Order: sequence, then C-alpha cells, then structure tokens
Amino acid sequence: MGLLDKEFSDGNIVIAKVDDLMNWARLSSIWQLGFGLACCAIEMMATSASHYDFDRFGVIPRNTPRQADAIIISGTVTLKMATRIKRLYEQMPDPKYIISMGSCANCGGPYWEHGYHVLKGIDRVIPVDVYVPGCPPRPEALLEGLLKLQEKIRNESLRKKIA
Amino acid sequence: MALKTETMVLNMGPQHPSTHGVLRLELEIEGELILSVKPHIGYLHRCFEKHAEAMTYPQVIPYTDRLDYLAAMGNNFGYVIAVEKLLGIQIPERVEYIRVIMAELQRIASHLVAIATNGADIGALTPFLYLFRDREYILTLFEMTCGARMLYNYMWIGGLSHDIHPDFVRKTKEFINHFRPTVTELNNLLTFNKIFIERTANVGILPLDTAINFGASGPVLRGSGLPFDVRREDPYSIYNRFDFEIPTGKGLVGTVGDCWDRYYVRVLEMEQSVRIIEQAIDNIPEGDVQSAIPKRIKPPKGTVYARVENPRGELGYFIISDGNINPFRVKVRAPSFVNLEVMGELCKGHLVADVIAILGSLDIVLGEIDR
Amino acid sequence: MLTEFGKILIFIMLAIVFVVAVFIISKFLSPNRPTREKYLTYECGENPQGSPWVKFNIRFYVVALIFLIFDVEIILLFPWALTYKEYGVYGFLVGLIFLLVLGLGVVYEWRKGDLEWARPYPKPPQLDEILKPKS
Amino acid sequence: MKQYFKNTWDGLFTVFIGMKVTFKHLFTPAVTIQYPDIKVKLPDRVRNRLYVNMDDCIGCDQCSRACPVSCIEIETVKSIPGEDLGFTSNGKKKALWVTKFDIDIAKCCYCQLCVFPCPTECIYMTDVYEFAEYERSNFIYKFATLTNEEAAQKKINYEKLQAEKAAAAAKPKPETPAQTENKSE
Amino acid sequence: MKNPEEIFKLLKKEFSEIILDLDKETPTESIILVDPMQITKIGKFLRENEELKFDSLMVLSGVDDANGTKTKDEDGSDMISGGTLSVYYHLHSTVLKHKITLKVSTQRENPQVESVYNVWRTSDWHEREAFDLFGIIFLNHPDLRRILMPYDWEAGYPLRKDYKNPEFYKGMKVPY
Amino acid sequence: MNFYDIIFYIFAAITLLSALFVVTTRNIVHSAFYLLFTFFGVAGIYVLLGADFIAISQILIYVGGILILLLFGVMLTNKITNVEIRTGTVHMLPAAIASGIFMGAVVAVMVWTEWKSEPSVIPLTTTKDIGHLLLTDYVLIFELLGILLLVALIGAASIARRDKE
Amino acid sequence: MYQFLYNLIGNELIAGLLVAVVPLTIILVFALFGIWLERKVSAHMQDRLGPMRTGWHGWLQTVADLMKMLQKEDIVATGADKTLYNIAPILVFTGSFAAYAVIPFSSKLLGSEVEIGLFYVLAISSLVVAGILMAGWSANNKYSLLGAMRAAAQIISYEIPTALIVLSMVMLTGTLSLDKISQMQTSSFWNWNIFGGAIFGLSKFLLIPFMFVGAMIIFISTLAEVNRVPFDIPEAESELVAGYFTEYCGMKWGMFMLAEYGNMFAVSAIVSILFFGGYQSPIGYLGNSIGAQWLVPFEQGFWFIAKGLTLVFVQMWLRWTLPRLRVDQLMTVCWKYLIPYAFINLIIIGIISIL
Amino acid sequence: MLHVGLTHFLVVSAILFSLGIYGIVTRKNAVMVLMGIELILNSANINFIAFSKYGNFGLSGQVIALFVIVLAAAEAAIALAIVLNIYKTFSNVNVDEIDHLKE
Repeated sequence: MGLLDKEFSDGNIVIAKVDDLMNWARLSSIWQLGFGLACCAIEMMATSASHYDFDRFGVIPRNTPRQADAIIISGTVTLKMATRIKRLYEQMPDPKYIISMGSCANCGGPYWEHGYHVLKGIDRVIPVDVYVPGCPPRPEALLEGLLKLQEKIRNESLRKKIA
Repeated sequence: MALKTETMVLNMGPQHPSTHGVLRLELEIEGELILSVKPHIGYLHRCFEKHAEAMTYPQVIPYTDRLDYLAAMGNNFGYVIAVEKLLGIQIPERVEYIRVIMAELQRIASHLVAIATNGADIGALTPFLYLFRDREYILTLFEMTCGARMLYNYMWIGGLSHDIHPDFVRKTKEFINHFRPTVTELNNLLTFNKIFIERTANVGILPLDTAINFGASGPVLRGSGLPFDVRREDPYSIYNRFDFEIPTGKGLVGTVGDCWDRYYVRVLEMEQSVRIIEQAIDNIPEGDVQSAIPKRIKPPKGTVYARVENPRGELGYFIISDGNINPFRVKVRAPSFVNLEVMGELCKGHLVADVIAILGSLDIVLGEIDR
Repeated sequence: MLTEFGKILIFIMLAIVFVVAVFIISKFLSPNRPTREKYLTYECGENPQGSPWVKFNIRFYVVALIFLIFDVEIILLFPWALTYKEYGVYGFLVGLIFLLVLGLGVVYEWRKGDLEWARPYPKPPQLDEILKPKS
Repeated sequence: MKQYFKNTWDGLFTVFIGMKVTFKHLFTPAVTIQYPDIKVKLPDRVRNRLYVNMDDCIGCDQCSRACPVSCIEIETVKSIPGEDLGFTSNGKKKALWVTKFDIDIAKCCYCQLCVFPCPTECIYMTDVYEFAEYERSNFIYKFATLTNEEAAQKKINYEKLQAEKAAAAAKPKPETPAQTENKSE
Repeated sequence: MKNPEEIFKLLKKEFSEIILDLDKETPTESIILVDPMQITKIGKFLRENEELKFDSLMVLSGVDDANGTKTKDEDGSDMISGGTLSVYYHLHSTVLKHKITLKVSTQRENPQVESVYNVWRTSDWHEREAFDLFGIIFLNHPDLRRILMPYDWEAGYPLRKDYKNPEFYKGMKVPY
Repeated sequence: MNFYDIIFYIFAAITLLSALFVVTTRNIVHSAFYLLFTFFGVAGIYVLLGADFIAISQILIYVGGILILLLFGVMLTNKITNVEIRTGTVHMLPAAIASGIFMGAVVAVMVWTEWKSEPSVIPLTTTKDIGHLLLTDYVLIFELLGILLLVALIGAASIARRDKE
Repeated sequence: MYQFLYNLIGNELIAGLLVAVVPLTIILVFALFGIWLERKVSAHMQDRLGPMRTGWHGWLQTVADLMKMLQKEDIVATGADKTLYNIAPILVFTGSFAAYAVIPFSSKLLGSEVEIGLFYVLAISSLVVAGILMAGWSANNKYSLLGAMRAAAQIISYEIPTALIVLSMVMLTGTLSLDKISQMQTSSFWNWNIFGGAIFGLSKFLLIPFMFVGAMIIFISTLAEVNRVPFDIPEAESELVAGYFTEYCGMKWGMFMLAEYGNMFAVSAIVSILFFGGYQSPIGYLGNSIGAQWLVPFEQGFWFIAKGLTLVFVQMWLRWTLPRLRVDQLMTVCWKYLIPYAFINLIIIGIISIL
Repeated sequence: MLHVGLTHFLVVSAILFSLGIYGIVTRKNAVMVLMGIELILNSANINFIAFSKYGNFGLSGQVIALFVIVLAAAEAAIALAIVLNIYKTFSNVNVDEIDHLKE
C-alpha cells in the first residue's frame, strides 16, 4: 500500500507540502509513450522536434509503457487498434495520464459518421484527462494541452483520489 | 544434423518505435535470423472509400488529405486531376504552376520525413531533428498560403482554395537557399557515414523484375534501377515543361536496389524537386486561381483512373461516377500499400535489425495503406 | 583492522543497502492498483505468442567460449606484465611466446570463420521463385 | 588487406566528419520557439477554431451542407411578418431566427469548406488554437444568441402563424384582428 | 505502345471464346470485359506476350455494382439481392508504356473470381482487400484472409452498398 | 570473534547456502544464477586467505566467463517452453545419504587432524610474486598452459562448430 | 581521507562507510547532472533547448524525474521470475558502484588502496553482465531476452580489447594500482601516458603514436561496455523497444539508469587515469604555488572530475552523431578490428618498453 | 573453535565438495553435472589456497590454484561444447539417457 493510494481525510500543512512536491515532480516529468497513430502523430513528432521541443517540458518519449507516464492518443483509433491501446494503457504503471489529441481521438472526428471501423472517441475505452482539439492540432495546441494537464496534476491532492 | 534453434514469434508493433505508425510485423525468428515476416495492417483503417461514397465531390478532398498525411498536397492533386479528367475541364495556367510548386514542396517535406525516420530507425537521432526543422519551414510556407500545416484541402476541383500569399515567392526562394546546404550537411552526417552505409548497403536488395511484378513504384522502384516516374512517363499537369532528372539507384556503395539506394534516391529527388521549383517559381503567370465550374459538381457517368507521382510512388485514383453528386466508387491505389507488400519477401534471411532498415527504406505511411 | 578489501566490501554493502532503501521508499510512495492486463507481458500491445525462453543462437555461445579462453590468457599475462621487466629480454620472450600462441588462436578462429557472426547474405527475392504456384 | 585498412580509415574519418557537423551545431542558436512565453503571430489565413458572427448570420444553412463531417447543426425558424431582424453587415436582410447554431468543434476537420459558401462571410476560422478542455462536452459551441425560451417562443409564434395561415386558407375570411395584434407584439 | 482496340483484337485472336467485350462507353478509359474464371490465363498471356508485356498491375479494385433489386428490410435499411460485383484490373507496361483496364463481373450471391496472385504479386493484398471489403472470393489465393478489418469481424463486407454497421464490437459501441 | 571471523562466517554462509541451492533448485537457470553467489563467496574466502590476485581472477573467470558460458549452455540446450526450466533428478535420497556420510567423514578427519595452524606471512599483494614464480619456477607450465588454452580453444570451437558442415 | 576520518572518529567501520558514501554521493550527483547534461547536449546539438521549465535551464529536471520515478507503481509481470527480477537491478548497480572503490578521485580521496585495482575494475564489471542476463531472462519478455543476450555477448567481447590495452599499460607502468598510475603522471600534461608517460628519451617519442591508438581503442571498447551509441544495440530503441529493461518500471528501471550513468563516468575515469593523468593537473597546482597544501586534493578532485566529464561529453557527442551498428558488425568491429590492433599495439609497446 | 583457522576453511571446502558430489550424482542434466564439477574444483582451490597460507610452501599453492582456475575454464569450454554436441545428436542432455556412442 503506497502513499499515493491513501486518502487523508483532513489536510494539514505537511500533506499540502508533500502534495506540492510530488505533484511538481509528476508534472515536470511527464514521459510519454512513444506511440503514434495517424496524422496527429506527425504533429506530435513535430512537437518534439526542434521548433517546439517537447523536451523543454521534460517530456521524452519512452518506447515501453512500463516507463511511461502519459499516453498521447494521436490520431484515429480504429476498432482493431482500440483493444491494443487499452492494453498498452493498462500496462503503464500508475499514476498515468492520457491526452487525447485531435478530432479523431476526441470523438472520431471526420470519421464519426460513416466510419464503420473507427472508434468514436477514445474515452469509450480509457479515461481521458485532456482533450486537445484540432485536426491535427498545431504543436502549440498540443503544448497547451500539456500545460492543461500539468495544471490538472498540480491540483491533485492526497486528500482526494488521484485520477 | 544441424542444431535447430527453436523459432520464436516476435511481434513488432502496432506500438513500436520504428514501425512508422501502427503497422504490426509478425517476425518468425531463429536466433536473430528472420525466417518470415508477416505484416498485419488495418490498424488505421479509416474507411476512406466508404466516406468518399457518401460525400459530394468537393467534400472528398479533405478526406484525401488524410490518406498520406505526409503528402497531403499530392493526394489532393491526384484526386482533383481525376475529377477534372472526368469532368473534362481546362485549368488556368497559374493554377497549374502553383499546384506543381506545392506538390514539389510537399515532396521535399515528405522525403525529409522519410529520410529522417529512416535515419532514426538506424539510430541517428540528430539528423532526424535537423530534417524536421527544415520541414517546419516548408510547413510555414503552406500555412501562409492556405492556413493549414498538414492537411491542406488546398487544391480544389478546377482550381485552388486560395491564391498564393504575396510573400510566397520570396519566402520560397529563401527556403531553397537555406535548404541546399542542409542536404550537404545531411550527406556528411548520415548518408556517407560508414556505419550508416554498413547498415544499409547490401541489405534488403530488391531486384528490378521483382520490384515491377510487385507493383512497386516511386523511390522503391527507382532504387532498383528503373527510371520510372509518372511525371515523365505519363505527364500530368505541366510536368512536361520542366527539366529534371529521374535519379535511380546505382549501387554506389553496394548492390543496386538495396536500402541505401532507396535512401539515396530520395536525397537526390529532393534536389530535383528544388530544381523544378526554381524553374517554376519565377514563371507563375498572372490570372485567376479558380476556373469556372458549376457549383454542384456532377460529372457524367463513367470511370477514370488518374495517377500522379506522390513522394511514395504512383498514387492512383480510380473513380466510378454514376452521374450523381456523389462518387459511386473511389478506389485509391496507395503507393505504400503496394510497396509494403514486398516486405515479406525482402526480409527473409536478414537479421532483426535489418527489418528496421528495410522498413525505413520502404518509407510507408499507414494512413494510405489502411485508408 | 580494516583491510583494503574490507573497504571494498563496505562499498558493495553500501550499494546493496542503498538500492534496497530506495526500493523501500518507492514502495512506500507508489500506488498499487493491480489489474489483470497490467501484469501481462508487454509485447507492443499484442498477446505474446509462445515463450521468449527458447533456445538461442549458437553464435552467442561461441563468442562466450572464445572470450573465456582469451580472458584466461589475459589473466595469466597480468602477473607477467608486472614483472617481466626485471628479467629483461628473457622475460619479454616468455610473454611474447605466450602472446603469439594467443595470436595464433585469433588467427585460427578468424580463418575458420568463428569470428563471423551469423551474417547471412540472403539471396534477393527472385521473380521466378516468387511466382511459382504454392501448393 | 587494403580493404581492411580502408575500412578502418573510412570508419574513423566519417565519424570525425559527423562529429564536426554536430559540434558546429552545438553553437548555432536554437530555433526553438518557447511556446507559452513566446507566441508567434500566425499568418492571416490560418485555420483554427471556427467562429460565427451571429449578427451577420442569415441562417441559410449553406455551411452546414458544405461541411463534410456534418459538425454544424443549424435550426431556423422563419420570422413572422412584422418582426425586424435587422440587416447583416453587407446589407442582406435577415429573414430567419437562428434558434440553434451548434458547432461540435471536436468533430471539425478544419477544412474551411464551410467558409466559402457563406453569403455573408459570417462564419470564419480564427487563429485561436488554445482551447483544450477537460471535458468533451465543452467542445459543442453554441452560437445561437437566442436563449432556449426565446427560441421556443419563436417556434410557437411561427407555428401559430402557420396554423393561422392554414386556418385562413381553410376559411378565407380574414377575421380575428386581435390575435394578429398579439403576435406583432 | 498499343491502343486498347489493338490490344483487344490481339486478345480476341488468342482467346476467341473467352473475351467478352470491349466497353468503349466511358469517356476516359476503354475497358475489356473478361470472364472471371479465365482471368489468370489472360493475365499470363498479357504479361508474357512480347507485344503486350503488361508486367505491372497498377491496381485491382473491387466494386459493388449495386445493380440488383433493392428492397428495404424491416428497420428501413437497404437490401440488395441479385446483381453483380465487379473487379477492375488496371494494367500497365513499364517497357512498352501502354495501359489497359480489364473488368470481370461476378454474381453477388456467390462472388468468385480467379486469383492473379501468380501473375502479378501486386494482387496479393489487393485481392485480400477486395475480399475483406466486398466478400469477393478469389480462387487459388493462398492466403485469403481479412486484411483491413479485424480477423474476427463478423458483420459482413463493409463496402457493399447494403452494409449495416453492427451495434457493438468486442464491447465497444460502433456507431456514434 | 573479531571482524575477520564474522566476515569469514558471512562468506562461508553465502558460499555454502548458495551451493546448496545450486544443487537442490529444480530450475536450472536458477541453479546457474545461484552459482554466481557461490563463486562470489569463494572469492571472498580467497581474499580472507590473502590471495587477492586469485580472488579477482576467480571473479573474472568464473563470474565473467564460466558462468556466462554455462548460462548460454543452459539456454542452448534446453527445450525451454514453459516458465520453469526443470531438470530431472535421480535417486535423491541415497545420494543425499551417501554424500552426507562422505561429508561427515571428511569433516571429521579435518577437524580431528592436528594441522599446523600458524599462518605464514603472505605479502599484501601477491600478483608480483606470482609473476616471479611464473617466470622462474613455473615458466614451463606457463607456456604449456598457453598451448593448452590454444588447444582448448581450437577443440571447443571446432566441436561447437560442427553443425555448420 | 580514510586515515583522516579514522583519526577523527576512531571507528574503522564508520570511517570506511563515510569514505564509501562520498563516491555514492558523487555518482548520484553525477547521474543527476549527467542525465541533465545529456539532454542539454543533445538538445543543443539538435538546435533545440532541452529542459527549460524546472529551474534555471531545467537543472532540476532530473530531480523531478527521480522523484516521479519514486512515485511510480512497481509492476512485476505475472510471467516473470520474481526473485531474479528483483535481484537484477541490485546486482547491476552494485557492479557499477563497486568499481568506484578503487578509483582515486584525488590523491587523498580513494576508497580502497588495493594494489590490484585495475584488475579488480575489470573483474567487477562482470557482475553487470550477470545482472543484465538475469534482468533479461527473468522478465519473460522477448525483447528483454534478446537485448540481454546481445548485451552479454557485447560486453564480454569488448572486455578483451579493453583488457589488452590495460595489459599494455600495466607493462608500461609496472603497477596495477590506479592510484600509482595516477601518481606517475604528475606535474605536467607532457607526462601523461598518452604522451608516453613520465619517462624521457627516444622511447617516449616512439610510444606516442601507439599510445594514441591505445587510447582510442580503449575509449571505443569502453563505449561498447557501457552500451553507448554506436554500440547500443542491447537497448536499441528502434528494434528492441528498450532492450533488457523493457519490463522494468519505476525505480527499478531508475537503478539501471543510475548504473548506466555510473558506468559511463567510471569508464571515463579509467580511461583518464590510464592515459590522461587521472587526477593530476596538466599545468601544476595553485595550492603548491601559494603554499596552501590543503588546496591540492581539491584541485586534484576538480581536475579528475573535469577530465571525466570531458570524456563523458565525448561519449554523448558520439551518441548524438552516430547511427548504431548491427549485432554482427559489432562483433566484427571487436574481433576483427579492435583486438588485432590492440594486440599488435601491445607487442609494440612491450618491445619499446624493454628497449 | 571460535577463532577462524585452517580447519574452518577445510571444513567449508569439504562441505562444498560434498555438495558438488551430490549435485553430480542427483542431476540428470549434463550442464548441472558441470556445475557440480565447478563446485568441486572450487573446493579444491580453497584447500590449495588455505594450505598456501597455513603451510610452508610459499605462494606455490596460489599459483597452482591459478592453474586450476585456468584448467577449469578450459574444461568448462570443452565440456560445454561436448554437451552442445550431444544435444545436437540426441536433442537431450540427460546423462543417463545418452548411453550409446553412435546413432
């Protein structure tokens, strides 16, 4: 039973400080699962490339889910892929986060109407923390989504359950 | 009585750093030796053809963008040429020039990614970032013109969505001046690096007749030594006005048709694209960017197969029209789909590490394989 | 008295204690939310087929074997390297003969192709074979 | 043998060349745009979040029909005679109450096809790209200016008018002036 | 370099009883209609004949002609019975630089076409795709599995005009 | 009981316990890995006996070489298809009794024998002295070992290579 | 250091422990700094900036990473062999850290003055091989096992050229003690072993080219022993996902990382001791010239770490420049190029040194 | 008995030796037999070195121990090669099942 599983009913100053420190560590070092699906993956790569540089935020791609903290669903999720994504997500160690990047991952995007093989929104399979709109989102938009995620992590607390 | 090592089935993908998306390769290996490779595709099957049947002709264009998302301009180009052929309309000169410039810029951008990922697969990460940096400049040009970075919806039936930006010509020239030294740098850093050569030369040799029978096209076919290019073979748009060479694999450091040849053909093609842009950029005629076409595009009954040279090879659109505002059937001949077929034969007898090099040199985009 | 090797032992102990301590801290901090899928072996999101524990390429074994022999020879040479100067040319010759025998081993292995890792030179796919109807 | 030494030399030499290149880049300034601190100005034509200027919208439904992904939902109610809806900025007279103008921006594919057919240029793509959300439902943007009650009211009004017209058509005797007065209020 | 009429004549001479028709209706292409059960033979001839040398199959596309009788089933969706499914072969010669299109049509209820797997290996995946999306069965294809859809997809062939989406696949809701 | 003794007991325990595991564990890969600790413990005992060079050689050859070779051998020669790599055992009980009796006898002899137990002076570092011995008294053996190793190399490699033919 | 602490405290164990804590701190700090440096160096080589948002130019980045790793859940897959899986990181880290026991950070700071230090360093690194094999085997993962087999084969192969060069240095210097080798190369960079050592005369000039070759060979082979590019095939990202630690997560993986960076510095230190004078200053000591003797060990420490870091930087530089080799080419480089060169080098150095 | 002397080392070596014997006798797997042999060699080495320290032979014991290690390495290499070959022929390395020399 780890500390992160516990819930403290009343917060005191110590817990608040520990909270801050641990949240800071988690939000400053979000390692993403190196994993691209479709068009958005290219923008994701562009985001990690020199012009936008994901590394500034401490984000580095890890290729195995065991060492990743966040999974960026970058592109269309098909039914065939959804089970795999579910498994990859499951195989990540807690605490873990999900950014849904682009229209397709948000809700099936352009394929929502006739896409007989497209999962209409990754949130039908795994819980999403931040939705980034765009088709594909600009790198800045993805960075903004990341900042939003950091904001969310910053507000996490031992006092309530971590998402 | 040979010591039979048991074979092992190793999955590569769908989540794997070097399968360029969601390809899954099922490798049957003995030790590190590949006995067979089974590609499994369809992890990105987005039902393009079904969508195309439900859309009107102009509405299909945004979906064609998403086929080969690294070369969206080329996809648009092919589709509009097909529909224009079906409609039998003439396109203004200015549009043709701009389309060619855009397509060639897109080819450079796409090849940059191809080379970058090929290098990254082999372990060179720095060239990857240099090339993505340069790609970013091309994307800026596109964004300036039509407002989007990757999926443009720029070429429309009978014209273009926007005229070029007033700054476009100047910026493009600036880019070309910046780009030439980058290629030299790339050659120093990666192309002629001994390790890179050792990794790619004499690996994954694709003989010419096999390549043709497998329907390979684009740099894969040219890497095997045949100067086949739809731009020259079956000139569309105004490509017959430009002077450019078709680079082919020469077996400079290994055998003709190996991974290095396919890689190097792309490097040389970027140079040729720059040449085409240089010839075209100063001669853009004045005029309108939309020809007069009916508001509701309703081609006559018939079929058409139009093909263009996309960065990855011959991109063909087979459109059947039943005289409605929706296409009856759109079939895409996706170059990567065809090029990837050869993978299974190519990998036999290589090592695990070679699979990556071969896959990188085939340069696939799952978007158009699975459509 | 703490001998020099005793100090090394302290280093080793310290390393073990450090690692274990870090693990314990980590255990204390980290959550534990098991699910069935989480404990499956990772294989790019697929179901693993077959066991990884299959027999291996014999090349690994041959490499280890050659290494072992060379390692032993080098170990035997260390005491010699420390002292041969005191014996002048004689000392050097003793070692040189040993070294040449070692060199002979290298040459032999090279000639016999044991230093070649199983680098296949696969035949490129031939058209006629490919188009042969499969039974 | 010659090949052997050539390989050794080539290996070392090309490595050194490569090292020269990377070393040079160690001192070239980075091209990175430090996003949250520095935001580059995007080009004028940039295509990001859709915006509808409802003052100009005449509810013609052209954008919705042009949209390949059907992410625009428009419902309109015809105005009844006597209501003044005003004019658009380019002088078109409005004739429809737009009771619902929802854009599900999560579905949008940013193709700009909706922008061109608009007769009043009221729907356009802005350069706002920072609108990530924690909840997907927030992506449905409601542009209609009318509140639900107002919209319901308009609908009732119009239905009444229709009913009246139908009644009038059935009984071609223009009576009930009081009711008409009520309507126009 | 030969035009479609010449090619058709050549084929007619070789396979007098098999070649069905030359369709010149379409504005941009001439299509040779062929018997689906003879396509391998014809393909081999086209590839090996010195005057034709069609060494490359550019694309093989399945088409649902939707020319059967259309009915509505109880929940209002289209049902098509009868009619044909077609397969188009776009051939190209890298040596002689001419092109031709072949078309075969087969019964919708029991769609069977001979595979050209051993003539042009391009057709390998294309045929699998046509099988996957239209349910056209290619005889003699060594590995006719689904290719784009999941291997365990049971809800039919999605590109047929009367395809109906299933409600769930492996517990995931399919429609929006 | 001083330091020296404690450390001796620690190392003896490591050695003997892990050796016990080696011979009793059913999983052969585990056996091989436990062997690592045995070798390490033995090296510790060597150090206690003032044989630093031998101790390090022990680690270098046994842990770095023979153990790896054994592991590769295990991985090459087992049909390892399930998780546990078991090896069959035969006549455990008689073997245990017999080796127990044998052990008892030897230990008894060793304990009862009056050994001259005065440690001789061993130099702090033995490498140089071993070097001198190798160059003087044992020079012939030294050279012969070189040839022996060459023969071993050639022999082992050619036996292992035989499948190529 | 030990003597000083012993006099101060009077307890051998505690003094020894304190001496051991210093290198532990150093490698912890180095790992934190080294990972940050790696990211910064790679970033600037790639026209990027690297970590920027945790402290000044992101210098707290690795601290954040470390603290995050502590919070990560620990997963041991059901198929894995739990005992071995847990022992492996301990073994790897121990093997990496134990090497520091004999590395002289300065003339005063030295864990153990054991005479056969160089030999010991060679030996103790074999623990790492066993650990890696254990990690790869126990994880029940194909990538892990492939990576571990490659790693083991690679590390043991490259131990031979390393040992041959070490042997030639032993022949030249006549000692196995790292401290003594450092002491020999005193007072000026001209006395460094790469320039033929502190001897004078013809043989010095004869030695220089061979010393350069030797330094290059040992640098390349240590590169391979710590699995750095271009020899990083055991953890080849693009083929084997993450190699032998594919299944490891959280702090257990962190230990592998720590061990890797520890090893990086250790081998750099060994190379710098063997060829670049160890802790000796290239230009003489400030402490000596101003008469403050107590300053000298600190200066030595500075020079030692500076040299180590320079070599580490070169390792990083190479990593971000080169592609990686294939497994058979790796073996070819070792057996067909490095070993023959090292062998001939050894014989020539032997001949020159008895001249 | 408290103070560690020669006897202690000899006892350790004896126990190790017996364990080695036990391993050789009980295990079918040839590789396991090899491991047993390695244990026995180690125990012998302990004896050599112990006597080198507690006897009057100077460092000869250590040198002999070194030779033993070298021989052990050579033995392991050859033996494992033979085991591999046996495996190739019989697909099996159980010592009691390999009872014919030629197939």
